[in-house]
Amino acid sequence: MNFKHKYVFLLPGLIVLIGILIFPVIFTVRLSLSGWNSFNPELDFVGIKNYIRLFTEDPRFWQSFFRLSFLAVTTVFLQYVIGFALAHMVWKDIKFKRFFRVLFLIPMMTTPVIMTVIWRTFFHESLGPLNDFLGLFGLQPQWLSSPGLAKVSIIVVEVWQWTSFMFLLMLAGLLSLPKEPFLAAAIDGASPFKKFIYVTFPLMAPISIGAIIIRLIEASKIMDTVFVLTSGGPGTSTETSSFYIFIKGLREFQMGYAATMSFTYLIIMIISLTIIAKVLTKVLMRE
Amino acid sequence: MKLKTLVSTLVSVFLIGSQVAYADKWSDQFPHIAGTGDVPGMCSYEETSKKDYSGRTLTINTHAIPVMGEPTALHAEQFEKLTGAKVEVTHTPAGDLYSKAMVPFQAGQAPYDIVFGFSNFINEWKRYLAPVPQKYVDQMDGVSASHMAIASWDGVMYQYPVDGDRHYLKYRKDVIDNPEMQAKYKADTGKELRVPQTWKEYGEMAAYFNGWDWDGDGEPEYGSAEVMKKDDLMYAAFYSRSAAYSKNPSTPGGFFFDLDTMEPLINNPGFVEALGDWVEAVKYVPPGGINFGLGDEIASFGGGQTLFSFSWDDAFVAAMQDDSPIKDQVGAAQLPGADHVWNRETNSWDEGFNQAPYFVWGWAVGVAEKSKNQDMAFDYLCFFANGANHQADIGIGRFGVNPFMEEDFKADVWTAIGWDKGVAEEYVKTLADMEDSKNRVFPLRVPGTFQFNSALATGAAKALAGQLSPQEALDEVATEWKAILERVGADNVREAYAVGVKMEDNQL
Amino acid sequence: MSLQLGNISLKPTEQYHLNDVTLNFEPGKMYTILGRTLSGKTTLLKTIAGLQSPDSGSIHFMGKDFLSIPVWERNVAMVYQQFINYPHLNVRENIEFPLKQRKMEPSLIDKEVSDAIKKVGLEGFEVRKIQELSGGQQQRVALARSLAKKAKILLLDEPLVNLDYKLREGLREEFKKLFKGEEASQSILIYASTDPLEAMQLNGDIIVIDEGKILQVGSAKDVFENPANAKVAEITNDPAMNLNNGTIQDNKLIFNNEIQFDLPSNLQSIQPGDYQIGIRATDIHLDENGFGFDVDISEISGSETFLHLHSQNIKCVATIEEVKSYEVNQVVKINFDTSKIYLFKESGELLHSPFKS
Amino acid sequence: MAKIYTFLKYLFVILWACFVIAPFLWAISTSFKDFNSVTSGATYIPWLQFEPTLDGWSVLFKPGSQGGINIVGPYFNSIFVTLTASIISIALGTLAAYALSRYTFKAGIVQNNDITFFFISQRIMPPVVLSIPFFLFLSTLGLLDSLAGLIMVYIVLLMPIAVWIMVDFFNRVPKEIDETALIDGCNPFQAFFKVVLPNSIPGMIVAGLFCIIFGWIDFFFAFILTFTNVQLLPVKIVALNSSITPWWSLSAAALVSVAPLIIVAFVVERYLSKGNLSGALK
Repeated sequence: MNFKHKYVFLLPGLIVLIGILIFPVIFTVRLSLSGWNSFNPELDFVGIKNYIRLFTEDPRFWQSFFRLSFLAVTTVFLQYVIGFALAHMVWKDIKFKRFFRVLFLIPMMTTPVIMTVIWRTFFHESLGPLNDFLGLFGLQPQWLSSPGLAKVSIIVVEVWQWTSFMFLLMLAGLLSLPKEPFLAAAIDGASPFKKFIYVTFPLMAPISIGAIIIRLIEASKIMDTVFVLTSGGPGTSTETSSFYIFIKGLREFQMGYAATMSFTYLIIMIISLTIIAKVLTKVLMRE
Repeated sequence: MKLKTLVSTLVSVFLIGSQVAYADKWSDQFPHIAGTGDVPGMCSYEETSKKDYSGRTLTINTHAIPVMGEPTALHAEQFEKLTGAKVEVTHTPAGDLYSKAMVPFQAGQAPYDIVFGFSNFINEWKRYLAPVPQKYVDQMDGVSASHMAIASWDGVMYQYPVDGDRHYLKYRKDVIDNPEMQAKYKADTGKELRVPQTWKEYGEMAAYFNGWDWDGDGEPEYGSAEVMKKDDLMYAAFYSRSAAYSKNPSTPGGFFFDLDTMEPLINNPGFVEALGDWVEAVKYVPPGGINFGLGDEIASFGGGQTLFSFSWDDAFVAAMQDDSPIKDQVGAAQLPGADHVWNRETNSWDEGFNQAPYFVWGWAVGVAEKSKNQDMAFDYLCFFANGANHQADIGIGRFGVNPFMEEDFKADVWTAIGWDKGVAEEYVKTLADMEDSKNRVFPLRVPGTFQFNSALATGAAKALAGQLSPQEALDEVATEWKAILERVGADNVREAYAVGVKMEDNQL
Repeated sequence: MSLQLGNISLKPTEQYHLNDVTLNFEPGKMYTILGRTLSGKTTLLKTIAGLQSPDSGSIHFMGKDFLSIPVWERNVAMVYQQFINYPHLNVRENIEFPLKQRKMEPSLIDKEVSDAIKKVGLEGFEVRKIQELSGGQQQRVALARSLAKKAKILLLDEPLVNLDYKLREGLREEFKKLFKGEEASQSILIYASTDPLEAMQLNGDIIVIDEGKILQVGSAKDVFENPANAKVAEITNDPAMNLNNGTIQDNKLIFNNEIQFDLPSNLQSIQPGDYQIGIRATDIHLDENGFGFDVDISEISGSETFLHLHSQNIKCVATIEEVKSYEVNQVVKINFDTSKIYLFKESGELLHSPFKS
Repeated sequence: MAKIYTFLKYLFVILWACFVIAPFLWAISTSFKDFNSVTSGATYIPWLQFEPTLDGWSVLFKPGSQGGINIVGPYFNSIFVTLTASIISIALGTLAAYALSRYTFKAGIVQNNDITFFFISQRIMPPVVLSIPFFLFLSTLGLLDSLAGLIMVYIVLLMPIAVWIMVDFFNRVPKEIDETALIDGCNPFQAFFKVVLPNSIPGMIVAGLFCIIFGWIDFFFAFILTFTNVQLLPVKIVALNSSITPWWSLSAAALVSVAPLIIVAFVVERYLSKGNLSGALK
């Protein structure tokens, strides 16, 4: 089908979106070419000075970026595996099916910035329940005060919050799978494991890709968790790109430079996400 | 519930008296000032009630509930009752006060008539703030000299004095003044157990009293609670620990920078040794202490978990609340000193005891220059700080309103609200001594203050986390500071820093 | 009144969907477009309906330029092979939908709808939800909707394939009746199918299409007896006509050194040479003293059995009039009814048909 | 073999359930504590281990002058903004998604997938980046600190989600249905509104739920773009985070803020079980 009417469908949304975004985006780019900071809040023109600074003098940004990549990939991977597993488990016959389903959905409905405060008290090394419990086994892990475990804590919170998102998508996917292939497999007397590998998984590949991409997009903005849980510490060991940008922008008010970082970051993200999408499609769609 | 208990204490303490002494229509109407009744003055309840702002709205951005946030809202409500104005108050976490006001400022907006913040914002904010009109300045006779200076920039007052802050030491009297403990300590270490005179002593004692149950509550106690979390206040803790090592009365002309060369001093041996002490301190803070923010510190010390703590008054006053587990067991003293202080001119240590109180300024409040309600705004602030309110506020720990009026440095103000006499006297003495000190350190208040402090916090945090050695960490900070100087413009910074140095060198 | 397609071409990608199609449809007649899947049947129908616009060519209906009229004003009707109805409407609402759309007045609508429902035999199901109907019934609803419209052009895209055998037979009979009805007499009926048998049974004009090209147009009989070329012969037979290379020389028809026949009388006139030799599966029968062939597959369909056979380079399928299963590689003796042999040139075009006199 | 699997299955599901529920239980217990019972180490059971108090909860409903944050107003603001933005996003998103799923667009190298990605990519930008531009943008429109302004911004946040889900959904609705509608005399608009839309309710419900969730949990923009007139729940709650972090009232607030979304969770689950959603996500 191909009628002129198609534009009437597409354009309202597109125009609204562009209309609202065009200014901010252009402004960001312009800002990134200015020296706007707390002392000199003006759109002067400093050329690509900021970009040079970013690429030559600021390892902290790149460290934060790799830290982000690590966190994003790890959390999303865990969310996918666990979410898929859970969905598969409450998919068919299990007692209290509905109870579990509702329960597993709830975490994604909590406001990260608030829930993380709760988590912070949960991880609190002398007043929190976690170490109180682990204390029974003589353990006192430094959840927030050792560089390694601080990352773990962040991963735990992220996984807690967003596995439910994966869970929802995966469960919905499973529930809408056609019956036939499973009958066929059953007739061939395939083991549950084989059934999963050769029937379920391939059928779930498309939705898996979609879900993973969306989660990667969201995870790449990970910020509230870090902010509340560790403020990027100890040291800089949990600082992620967006948190670093946040510090430069809204704490130190180096707006020009923050814009530079954001813009660069945006480009990198778009490119890498596109690549990831392609790769995933290749890998998961092989079957 | 604190408010109830407190009010009831106030009432119980003053009721009898108040019938006679303070029975005035205002204290009946406003239980908050039951203690004193209205106190005559330009902005007393009496005077304020004569004003009529009905039909107008005053907008205020203040700190989160309760610290500063609660008194702001409370006085706003009273102000509404008295003048008929409508006062809209929003509460913002400490870390965001700066940006919350700065974003609109830079966009040429004034969504808030009144903005609360830290007084070291003054340099960046002053361009957007209206100077305090002379008539208000004239009636501030009670405000201590240093806080008059603090509120002003080169003689012009931009910030209305509502609070006074400084860092000082808090310790557990039930340990330090306890003969048994002193004997035990002497026996085990061969040293005197006393209020620590130097950071080294502080460290030794904290280490000694770390990780065992010395108050018999079944839980282990620890040495010290400090702000080590890399947030917006960590720098203050570090400067407190550095002052004695690097603030040399014989070398005026700058603590953070050499005013002549604008060379950062942050990595000189004085600071490095202080950071070294601090890295040691990680061994004697409670579990997770390396990630403590101010709130955690107050909770930890206030909860009786540690022997020492040093920061703002809030912790101390909170620990003296009626429902505090360690009421009357806390002592106040000036920050510890050092046995030697770095001399940047001779490039060597000057041996001998040195002490330098750190006036990290807390709450400050200004009126937006673009505000259409400046008259109302200043009347509100004046009312906020009037005698009656001030008296009532400083007694409530969670309010975070701390002494800055001469009269606050009298012990009876505090015994009046049920403090132990000894504690009260020690407390006011500490404050008074700091006022009188001639070797004070004032925080940085220059263009890019946030960048400098943030860079420092990042470096120090790396050292505390063991990522870098103190020297490496501070060298990194120094390099970063140079970069910032370049970006912001060394001359801009010098010009602003000169003002602070004048105060440090007692020329203001 | 007629519908003329002139040199219609549609070439979205490399290969054609429609390749220079020129056709002429007369009202009151039924046309069967016969072709394999993906041969362009559906595209052709959608082009006529107006869902697809061709890259080039013209469509005229009743003299008007049809291409300039958008689909929703063309007043055609179409039934898909998937049972397409409006899931949110019940049976009656489904059928009256197009009429309401055309602002027909209510009284008339009711009449038309009831008629349609009667015709397709869905009385009593008026208020059922679509999901509550069997496939056959769903397709009847779709059918009723297109009938009620009284469209001048009725397009049926393999409407029966997704139904089981029995239903298919039944419905097909009804189709024929339905479209014999007088109202149909002014409308053009175009029926797309992959099934030669169906095409024959419907017994309208047959349009053989392959790879977007029209290969032959003619009556069922004509196309069946005289396929224009080998392709047509394959498409119009199920199982497809057996085609093997053979040679005619000195009065022999030679498949290979083993399988040779004396040239049947009706082929005497043919020049010696190499040809494609076609013979229908039904013209091959078991014969004790015939040639030995190995069985590749044997499949039972209804009352018949299809034997897929080979002997050296010769492959063929035979239809056996009995239900019997054969072992793979089992040797069967068969013979060819040589009088039913077709000859095609190397190029594929028909040289000789047994029905030509 | 099967037995072991079942056992592991239950084990894992139950363990995860505990993990999910733990912070809530902790929050519930904490919400009844006060400064002293918090600072005296981790405790769980009221009366037994600590003296429960309602301070944490009462703070949420008292005015600031009594040391409270009155969340009632913000609560309704949040609901209003979230719902309005969600509805608009769904409306526009659904239309766009339909176009992208049914029609082919081509402008130079730009094709449907690119347009779809453009929509979704709006979520890549870290909020902090957009805050200042949005601030200036809204201030020039005079929409700062207004519900309208927030709604505009939220549309940018939510429409991508709507588009993403609806494109997937429409790709699974047989296009023959639309074609039949066209053949039956509907122009493309009528075809969409009379036929496609009524059959897209499940998809739109999912999209709606997602929008509501992502709108409800936003903190950053609400924080930057509002001052006194408009206060949203998360911002109000975070304002509890004073120099002394009041675990008790924060816990209470957290629980209060989750409450309405738990209903959403039940709705989602019901649709899942009915299978309505299944077609819609995937």
